[in-house]
Amino acid sequence: MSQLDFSTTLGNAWFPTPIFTASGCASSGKELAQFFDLRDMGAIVTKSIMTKPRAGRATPRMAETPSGMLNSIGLQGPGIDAFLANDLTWLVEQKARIIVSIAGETAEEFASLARRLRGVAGISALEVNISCPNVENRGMVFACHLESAQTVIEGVRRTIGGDLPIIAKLSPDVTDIVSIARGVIDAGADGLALINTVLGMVINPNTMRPHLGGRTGGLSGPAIRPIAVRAIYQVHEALPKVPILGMGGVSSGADAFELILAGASGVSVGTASFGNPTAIMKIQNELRQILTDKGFSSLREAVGFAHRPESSVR
Amino acid sequence: MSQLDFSTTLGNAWFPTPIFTASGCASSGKELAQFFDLRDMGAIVTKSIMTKPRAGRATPRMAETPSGMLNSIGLQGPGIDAFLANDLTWLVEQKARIIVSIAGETAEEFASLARRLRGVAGISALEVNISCPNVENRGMVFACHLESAQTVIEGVRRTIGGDLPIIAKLSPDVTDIVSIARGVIDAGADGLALINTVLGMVINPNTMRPHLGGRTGGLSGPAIRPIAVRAIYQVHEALPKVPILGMGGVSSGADAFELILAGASGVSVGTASFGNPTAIMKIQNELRQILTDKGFSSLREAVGFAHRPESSVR
Amino acid sequence: MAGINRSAAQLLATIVGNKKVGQYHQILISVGDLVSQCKPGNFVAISVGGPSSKMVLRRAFAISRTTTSPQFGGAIELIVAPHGSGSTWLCGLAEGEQIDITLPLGTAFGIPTTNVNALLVGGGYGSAPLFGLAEVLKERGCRVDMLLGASTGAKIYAPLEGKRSVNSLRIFTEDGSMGETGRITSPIAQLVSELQIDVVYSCGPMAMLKAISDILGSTDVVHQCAVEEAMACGIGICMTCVLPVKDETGKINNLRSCIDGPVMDGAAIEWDLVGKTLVL
Amino acid sequence: MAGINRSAAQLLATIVGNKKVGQYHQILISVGDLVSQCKPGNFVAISVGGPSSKMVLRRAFAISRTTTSPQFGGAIELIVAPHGSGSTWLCGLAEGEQIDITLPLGTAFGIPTTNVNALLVGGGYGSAPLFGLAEVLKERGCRVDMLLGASTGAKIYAPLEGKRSVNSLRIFTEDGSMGETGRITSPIAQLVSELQIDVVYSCGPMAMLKAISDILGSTDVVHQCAVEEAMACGIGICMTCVLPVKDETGKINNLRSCIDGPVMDGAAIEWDLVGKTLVL
Ligand SMILES: Cc1cc2nc3c(=O)[nH]c(=O)nc-3n(C[C@H](O)[C@H](O)[C@H](O)COP(=O)(O)OP(=O)(O)OC[C@H]3O[C@@H](n4cnc5c(N)ncnc54)[C@H](O)[C@@H]3O)c2cc1C
Ligand SMILES: Cc1cc2nc3c(=O)[nH]c(=O)nc-3n(C[C@H](O)[C@H](O)[C@H](O)COP(=O)(O)OP(=O)(O)OC[C@H]3O[C@@H](n4cnc5c(N)ncnc54)[C@H](O)[C@@H]3O)c2cc1C
Ligand SMILES: Cc1cc2nc3c(=O)[nH]c(=O)nc-3n(C[C@H](O)[C@H](O)[C@H](O)COP(=O)(O)O)c2cc1C
Ligand SMILES: Cc1cc2nc3c(=O)[nH]c(=O)nc-3n(C[C@H](O)[C@H](O)[C@H](O)COP(=O)(O)O)c2cc1C
Ligand code: FES
Ligand code: FES
Repeated sequence: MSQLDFSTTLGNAWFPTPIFTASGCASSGKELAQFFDLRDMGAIVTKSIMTKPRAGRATPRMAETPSGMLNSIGLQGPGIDAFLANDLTWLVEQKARIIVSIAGETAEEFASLARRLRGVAGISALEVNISCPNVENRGMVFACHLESAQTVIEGVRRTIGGDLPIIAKLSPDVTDIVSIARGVIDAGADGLALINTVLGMVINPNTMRPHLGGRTGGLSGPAIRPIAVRAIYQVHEALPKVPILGMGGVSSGADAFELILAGASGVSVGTASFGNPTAIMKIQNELRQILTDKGFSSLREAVGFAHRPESSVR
Repeated sequence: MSQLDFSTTLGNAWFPTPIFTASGCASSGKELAQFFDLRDMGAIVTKSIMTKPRAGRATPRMAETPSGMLNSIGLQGPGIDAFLANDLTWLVEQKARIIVSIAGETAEEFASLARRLRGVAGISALEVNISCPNVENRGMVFACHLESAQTVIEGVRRTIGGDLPIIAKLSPDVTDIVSIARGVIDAGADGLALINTVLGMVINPNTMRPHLGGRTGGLSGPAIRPIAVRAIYQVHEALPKVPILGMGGVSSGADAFELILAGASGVSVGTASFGNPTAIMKIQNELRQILTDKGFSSLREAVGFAHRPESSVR
Repeated sequence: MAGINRSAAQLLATIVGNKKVGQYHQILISVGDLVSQCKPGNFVAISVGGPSSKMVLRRAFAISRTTTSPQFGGAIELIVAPHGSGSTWLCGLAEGEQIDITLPLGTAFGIPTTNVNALLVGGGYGSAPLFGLAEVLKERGCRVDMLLGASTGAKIYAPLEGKRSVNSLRIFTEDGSMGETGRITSPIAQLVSELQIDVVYSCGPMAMLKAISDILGSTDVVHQCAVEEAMACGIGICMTCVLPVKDETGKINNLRSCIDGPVMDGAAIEWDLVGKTLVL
Repeated sequence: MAGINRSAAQLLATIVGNKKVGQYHQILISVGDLVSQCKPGNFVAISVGGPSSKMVLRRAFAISRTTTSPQFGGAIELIVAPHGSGSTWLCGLAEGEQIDITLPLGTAFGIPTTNVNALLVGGGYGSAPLFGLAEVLKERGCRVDMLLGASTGAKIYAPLEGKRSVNSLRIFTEDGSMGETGRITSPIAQLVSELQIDVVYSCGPMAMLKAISDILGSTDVVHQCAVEEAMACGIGICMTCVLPVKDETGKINNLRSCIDGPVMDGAAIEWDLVGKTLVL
């Protein structure tokens, strides 16, 4: 174990380990901090923050599904001011590495959020959530349309300047994820986060109506892992140099390894933390062991390994 | 129980029950016939048949995933001549109700398959599989593009004439399934089959390469049920008069009921039959009981019930 | 009451008892020294279904009682209704089997510092945490009266030893199969004034809690209710379990019932907004 | 050999024995009169993981042996290697538990009508069906010699009673921890000529079966091998389990190993095309 270089990079941001929280699945960090030291993982990805405080969608906000769950939180959050004053300050004090996720209703809102974050100390990268399916107006899923996705990323890039890596978070609910990926990279993103939840619905057998307050919700958990692996594989194949933060149904080190082989440089863990508050530590330890057992000397070597010809055994 | 009208229609085709096999998940019927009488279910939907015999994709062709599986069969089959001579003849002798699924590499192939089936006795409907993700050239997924989907359906409609209902089978792997649905209905389809499998991938931890011979495969089983329910709900909301044959992860009567509430007039069962050869009978019995317990006097009343305002309790 | 329960821990714990009581299972779990951190009102979150489970989320259960015995050390008791697949799995566990459990979670019932008159109202398995609470209140010198209700007698959970710690206990069932016939909420208004109740502690279905809040609305009786919203995580990281709660300034926020609850001030919950979209 | 096994049925069956033998579990399942339909080579498909399982597919296991006793009635025996989550779950079942099982499935080893010389070759748990086969062959008056091989001794399955029904038994392990050191395939060519073998029956990893086919390729010895392809359904409806097989006319087709196998003619399988795309 001693020799493994477990560190990773996303753009110019460096992280000692490749395991991160997934946006919206760790609140702002305090709640997990009682189960493990936040500094022990790669980084915390904060819940997506918007300009104003938001109450989110009506309850019920969740439904368990086979090997997964639907959620329709609707980006409940305190708004950027309170976030900077409270949550971010606290995280910086903890010396956690931080990726801030932002979400907006318009391209302008994204840019103005980026402006608020420009120069704020302690942030490693920006995740731009253009793919949340849990908003009142499904038309707002920028990542479903090439032009709107590009407009958002261009605006953020222009505002934020050249230093902070921009990671664009994409939706799998598109006909051709590679073209969206290419588009946002052209528009100035440094990396990609793949995948956000898959749009789904559960109908309550008692009321015989959609169970969630928001009717549709986002499907996450192990059920969607094959979709995440496919998306990461396709995008890494098309854009091998673009760093990918992978996510979707990871609940073991073997799962994280699968996403890494497909092309992810880092792996976010979402739903698994709901089922197990120490999932992130477990996954991280298991992954370290697997990489060692397989004879990799660095995480980097394993990134995208599934794309190499079979003859290139290690 | 005595009073329930369990029958359903898809276009002008009538079926005594709403439970069907899913294409590709019952071979040509013989194999299930030793477990139950094929006449006891709504209809058998045959595996998608092409013009020529096809060997399909390389093995491994399957990978189990959490609450689901990936397959990459690649439409292995005997070709239309042998199908008509052997499989169809046998099914007709059994007095099973039959929906023939066809697949082609070009719009012309679809049309010529339809021509071969025109006037063949014993067929209740035609399912047009324009959404198979398991073909060498992913560009061939007609259902991912409005124009190509329409071209296929127009060709089939023109060839087959006005009598046999045409059910277009769509893929969930699109940005906007409603627009594709509307497009194929405009092009002459009488109904829709929702959903085909979701494109996915599994990487083998031992070889560290994609597990399936075909690299990507189609995700099916309970894992995708929330996606199926959402797709059916969205399409039924937009096109309430269009009959939908629903499928995706149904393994109990309650699951079938969920798809029906969302808007399906019939429900196909695929993967569940792999795990349980008598799944179709079990699902059918459970569904009958649920409809009765809920006080429905006919299946029809329940179709799309989830769309009615909450005040319309029964 | 709000905030993260700092004593929460995750552990593999052993089932040391599982007994059917009416329609419920009384499940005893050995958790060691953590019992000393468990207060009436707190809950636990349990991983269900075993290693190849399709259920990815934990299930929440109120801690009914804590005990310490030479045999098992510290143990907690749950009263579980076999409802769906997760709770049914839990009810099927045998002594000696292990579960992955997180505890104690959430807020506890506030205990008055003086000897007040308390009315405890429990619906169904909602009575579970009330007996432990009754003991604590009695120790403080409070007068404790209790009302239990359910649709039918088999859903009344009222252990003998628990009955000893209350001044009076009345039981209501809707079908009249046990105790008085009718709804548990019907006698509350009268009891509150007759017994000069200072605080009502309640636990049970949301509709019952709302009805009690409505009854107490015109009084200055304190209402501490333990709510039951669907929870995906139980530890405050998912935001699924929110309820609209008014703060001191009158502003309504969606609070997480897993960390700002389950015990909440019934008067602060905006019951009419539950399940509605809140506009800030 | 081809076609649907018409005697297949689905039933809830009871585990009546589960014993660890080396690295395997010897599992006895009561299946009633169906035993009379089970022939050496047939397999079963078992639903795994219980009611809330995330595993949607059955697991296939060769029938090792059938017995009939006054106590259990007809029963079948499986030799199971705890490999992944499904087989490990199965190995963890206690006597008295029930499983959903489909049997008998697939083709059986062809039994010669005259007394021929047979060599039985089993790799790992592949030996399981060979002892039952040996008995049948002995009854027909055949000479039966057996080779068993595995990576290590704990993976050799060779029950005492089974050894009685063979004329000779040689064991090979790669690490030399049991029997002779080396690969099971090394002595085959010599044995075939020395013992004037007419038919080789084999069961084990695909690589072993292929190696045997290669060895026998230049001879006119019949090779009946029980293949092991990943199977999603086991009953012929999914097309996942195919192998490229030459028919009488020399045409190669992808045949389903669950209904046209698992016992297939080793000489007809196009081993070099396994895992390749076949062009018709
Ligand atoms: C704070 C709290 C305390 C509770 N205390 C008890 C108790 O002491 N005894 C007891 O029997 N039950 C209690 N419950 C309810 C218990 O959590 C549910 O009955 C249980 O989760 C049902 O799981 P299932 O798998 O059996 O049902 P399913 O219906 O299959 O569950 C599916 C999903 O819905 C959620 N869910 C279903 N029913 C409820 C419910 N009533 N409340 C919240 N979520 C639900 C589940 O957690 C799960 O995520 C409590 C719930 C909460 C939130
Ligand atoms: C005809 C036949 C007979 C068999 N006989 C025996 C036997 O007598 N004893 C025994 O121990 N095993 C036998 N096997 C292998 C056994 O089916 C697998 O070990 C078992 O399915 C593994 O399941 P799992 O959940 O433990 O592993 P996982 O790796 O979790 O299984 C995942 C999926 O892969 C499939 N799979 C995994 N390994 C194999 C394998 N080796 N062969 C085929 N499919 C596999 C599983 O069926 C499942 O669908 C047989 C297989 C076949 C096809
Ligand atoms: C309850 C919940 C809330 C989420 N909120 C956000 C969010 O605010 N921003 C975002 O980009 N993704 C959000 N996601 C998506 C996750 O970050 C992640 O992309 C997805 O859940 C897949 O990963 P998983 O299967 O590990 O959960 C949320 C997911 C869940 C389950
Ligand atoms: C092994 C397998 C083969 C399939 N073959 C076909 C096919 O030939 N034509 C088709 O339209 N759909 C095919 N499908 C898709 C199913 O018909 C169905 O749409 C999908 O599996 C979802 O249903 P399920 O979850 O009940 O399996 C296949 C699915 C599986 C699992
Ligand atoms: S249950 Fe997750 S925040 Fe309350
Ligand atoms: S395993 Fe399904 S066809 Fe053979």
